[in-house]
Amino acid sequence: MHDAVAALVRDGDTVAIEGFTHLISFAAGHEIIRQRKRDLTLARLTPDLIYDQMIAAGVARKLIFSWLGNPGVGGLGAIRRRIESATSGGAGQPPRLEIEEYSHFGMVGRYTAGAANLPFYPLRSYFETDMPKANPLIREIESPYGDGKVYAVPPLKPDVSIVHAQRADANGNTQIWGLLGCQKEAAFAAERVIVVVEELVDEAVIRADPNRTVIPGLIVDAVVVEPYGAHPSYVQGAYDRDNRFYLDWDAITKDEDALQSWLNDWVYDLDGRATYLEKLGPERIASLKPGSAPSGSVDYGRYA
Amino acid sequence: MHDAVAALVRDGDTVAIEGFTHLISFAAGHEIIRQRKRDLTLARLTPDLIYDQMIAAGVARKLIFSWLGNPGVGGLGAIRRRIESATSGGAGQPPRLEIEEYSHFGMVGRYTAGAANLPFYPLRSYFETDMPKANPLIREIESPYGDGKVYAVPPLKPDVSIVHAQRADANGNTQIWGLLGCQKEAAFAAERVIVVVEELVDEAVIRADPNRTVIPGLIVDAVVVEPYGAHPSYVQGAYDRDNRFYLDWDAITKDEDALQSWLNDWVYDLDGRATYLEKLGPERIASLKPGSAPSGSVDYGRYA
Amino acid sequence: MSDAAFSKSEMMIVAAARELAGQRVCFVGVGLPNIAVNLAKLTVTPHLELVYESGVFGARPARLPLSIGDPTIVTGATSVVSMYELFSFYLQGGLIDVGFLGAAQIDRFGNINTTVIGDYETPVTRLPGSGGACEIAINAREVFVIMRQSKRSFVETIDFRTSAGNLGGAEASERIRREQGWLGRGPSVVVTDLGIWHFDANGEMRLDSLHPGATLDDVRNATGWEVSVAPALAQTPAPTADELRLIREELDPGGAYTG
Amino acid sequence: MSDAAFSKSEMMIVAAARELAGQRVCFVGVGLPNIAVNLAKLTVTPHLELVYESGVFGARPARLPLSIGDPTIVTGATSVVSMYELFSFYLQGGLIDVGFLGAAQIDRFGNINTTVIGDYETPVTRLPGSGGACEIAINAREVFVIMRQSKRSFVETIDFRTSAGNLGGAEASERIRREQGWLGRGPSVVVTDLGIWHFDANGEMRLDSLHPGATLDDVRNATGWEVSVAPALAQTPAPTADELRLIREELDPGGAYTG
Repeated sequence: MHDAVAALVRDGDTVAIEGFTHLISFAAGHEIIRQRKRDLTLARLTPDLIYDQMIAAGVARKLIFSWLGNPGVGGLGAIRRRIESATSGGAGQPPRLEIEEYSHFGMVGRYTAGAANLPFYPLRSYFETDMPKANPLIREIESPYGDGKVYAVPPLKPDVSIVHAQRADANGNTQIWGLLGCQKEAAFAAERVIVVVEELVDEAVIRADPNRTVIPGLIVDAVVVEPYGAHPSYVQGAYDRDNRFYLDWDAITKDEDALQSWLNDWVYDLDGRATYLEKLGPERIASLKPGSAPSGSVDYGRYA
Repeated sequence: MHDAVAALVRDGDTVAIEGFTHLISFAAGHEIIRQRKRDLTLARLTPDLIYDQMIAAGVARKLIFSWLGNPGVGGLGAIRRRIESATSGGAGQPPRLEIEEYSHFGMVGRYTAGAANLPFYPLRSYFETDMPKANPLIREIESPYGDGKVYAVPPLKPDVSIVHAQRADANGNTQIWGLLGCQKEAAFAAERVIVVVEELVDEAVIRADPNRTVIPGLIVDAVVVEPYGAHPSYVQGAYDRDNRFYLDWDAITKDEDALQSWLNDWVYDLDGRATYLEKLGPERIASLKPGSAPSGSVDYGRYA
Repeated sequence: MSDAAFSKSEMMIVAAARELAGQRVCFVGVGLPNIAVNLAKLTVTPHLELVYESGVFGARPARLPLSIGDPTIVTGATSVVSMYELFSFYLQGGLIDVGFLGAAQIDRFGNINTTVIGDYETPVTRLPGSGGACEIAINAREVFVIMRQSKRSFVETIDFRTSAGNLGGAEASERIRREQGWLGRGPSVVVTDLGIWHFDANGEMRLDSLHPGATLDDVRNATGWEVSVAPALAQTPAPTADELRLIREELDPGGAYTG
Repeated sequence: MSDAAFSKSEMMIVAAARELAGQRVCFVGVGLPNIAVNLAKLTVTPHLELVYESGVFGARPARLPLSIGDPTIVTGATSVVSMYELFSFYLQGGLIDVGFLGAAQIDRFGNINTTVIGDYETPVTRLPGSGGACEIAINAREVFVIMRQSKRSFVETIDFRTSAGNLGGAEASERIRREQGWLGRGPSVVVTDLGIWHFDANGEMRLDSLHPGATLDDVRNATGWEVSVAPALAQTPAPTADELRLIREELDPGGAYTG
């Protein structure tokens, strides 16, 4: 992970760590913090705890998003403090975080346009709302068939997209099951792609079920094997969301000092995921293991 | 099949039997011929043998397509005779078939716009070609970001889409593996959907692998169980394409009389797929069986 | 708490669940809507199909989902798809009968703010934002709102319009929705901790039912505009023992949302 | 046929395969291109990745595919996706280095007709149409054409422009492609049964190599415009015994395309 982030994430980059509640690469986010990257533009539908941590650590200049919160729990204090008038932009206060805001579908449309090399993506959102006023990049577009207007969002092409997955082969051919979010679109839209996996598998495992492949090695620049690299988020079939951590975060994020000391204890003072997991402890990890629910196998047939 | 076609396919409908070389519902096409439906608009990327047969049988008024041929073999005689000047539109000749022509991506974009309730779909095709002249529904559209124009195609919303698949449950939740073509888009775009399957399975089989579901029962109006219903095309894992038939068709389609007598022998004189398979014979069918190539199973995990 | 007694949140959830009777496909939000929808499925509308914006159709959660992305809604679901497909084909494609929204601020016309309190550029309070709400409000056939009401949440003028309701009133709303081809008819019910509101011919919220224990004064003190009350104001039937048992034993045993 | 001798089709396929040396990702069409690409993978460019418009990336066919949708290209492939995804993210997204096209008519600038002979509305001959060709010509980084040449196929003016080549010439082509943001640079080679053509500074086809057995007169008699010949006209090296063996024993044992 150290080498992949060092080689592929550069100061000033637009970085997308995607994954909708599922498969969020906290391991990559923490490594970016440790390497003290700066002036990043962070893109993500739901900034979640990982961007709250990264922004608290000062890696970001700007945030592109559609829903800001700790899902099912509460708020993201570090990000809110960088946006709200009482705590940012004033004398002796940190500068206000630059934000660019869409709806979920708007963000998905942006990645889709980026991946498909389209100059815009059309969608039936934003009508009669204040969102186009808040973000002038959300624009009207007339149908060429004389049946009215819809809205358009511009392509988003991250410099780096980082995706956590269940498995990939050495060439980066990556398979995901469970929630798919918009990782595929974010990966195809990106200049560089880092895939982080629970397990490196033989090419034959991937080729046995080609419909399960979400990201082809063709667009992948680095494959990092990092078991439990998505903790405290989850990996379908491998481990559950560590909800206790999401609940604990609510108190930590409200207190800047508590947050900074958390960053010291859990990011700066550790050299990577292995030591993070040691610190977390085997019992905590074991408690997240789900029961088994096999998909069953289908037959592609041998045609020789 | 008889009841589904009788209830859901109506004279004058726009009908899409999709499936790109894979999973082509010949069984549904033959039933439409038997029921002597008329004035249909037939939509399909690759009209293939099935539309050649249906158009020879006189069910269609119009064809919407992107590639007209017998893939890997030759031409489609019945359709060509209804388009070419020497054999159509003249005195004593059948009327010229109305055609509306796109590229593959244009057709996919049309179904996608139909499925997503968009007034158009934008794409980087058609630049500097004669296709927009031949089809005025292919129109230019300016990017609202001042970076030039792309082309647009209008939504296609078939009255009926017919999809053949490996399996579905009784509610119509349908799973497909192998080539996916644009069946999902064609189904979501349609007013009515008929799913034809090799095998009806228990809901639990579908729910064991939800990422494999391509069409939800929510949009399905009828599920027809018709093993070998895609012959002479193929079903991944179940049977191979009957290439001998595709080769034989080249001679049949060149001769209107031969084609009409083929329709009598293989469609009108039969009451359905069962008798078609009897006529085809068990050896022919057995010869199409592939070896086994299992996908392997993944674990979704039990989270209780 | 004995079965006889019940919390305001429990009443709100029960009332919202009952409003779902007869609906077929529901777009589920996290938190209160999630519990209300699951209660409805166990009581008034067992065939209700749940769609989660995370990409899940036909979920069979084995436990109350902690979020709309909980792995328990994936395992055993009918279909799990990308968000592109969920928003394009299910929501914008017109398959959703009811979208369930929460709100930080709502006005009398059902327009919703979940973005900021104060000025957008320099907000007093930064809220989560739209997520999928602004497109649910446009594309779901109708919208249910569930929220606790107060003078701070039921306001004369919302600070930011995140999701469209009846805009400036029924006439304008119907014209604009028709002209622009929206699939959604707009908000149809707002269930709060005090009562049940529907929308009158002008597209304004009208109190149709008071929850047991709540008074008209309570409602007036928790509403930032002149309250319109139905001529035949009903009293919401109290939660049944069965409804309370389902909430307390199956849907929210920890009392996270209903305590 | 002895190993020493070879057919014009075999020479054409071998020449096309050799042109693929050094390429990485190729968009495969059915028929001759399919054999040429598979031969290249077995000889000059083993790491060539094959993309089929049917939705297959990283195919490992266990037999020569009968069509671009043959089940043998699916089983054992790296990835199989919808056509939406293939055309949006792989082709239009700019991942294709070489697109391989056939043609019924081609002009000196490499503009291609696969739609009709005669008038579009009342054609003398109705051809297959674009399929994916018109978007391959725009979005693939470069385009290879493989076709048999004659006065009927190599024409002064094509009856219908299905796929864009160098338009009216290199200058116009480069300007339009730049202004409209095309990813494709256009056609780079045309391999026929008589020789190998590349494009000169004006974007016109220039004969750079004659196949063994073919003469300049043969070429002129099979070209509908004044043939431009490279100053140093080469002779295409004959197929090697190994190349012929691969075609005859592995790729096209039935001689369907090369007989």
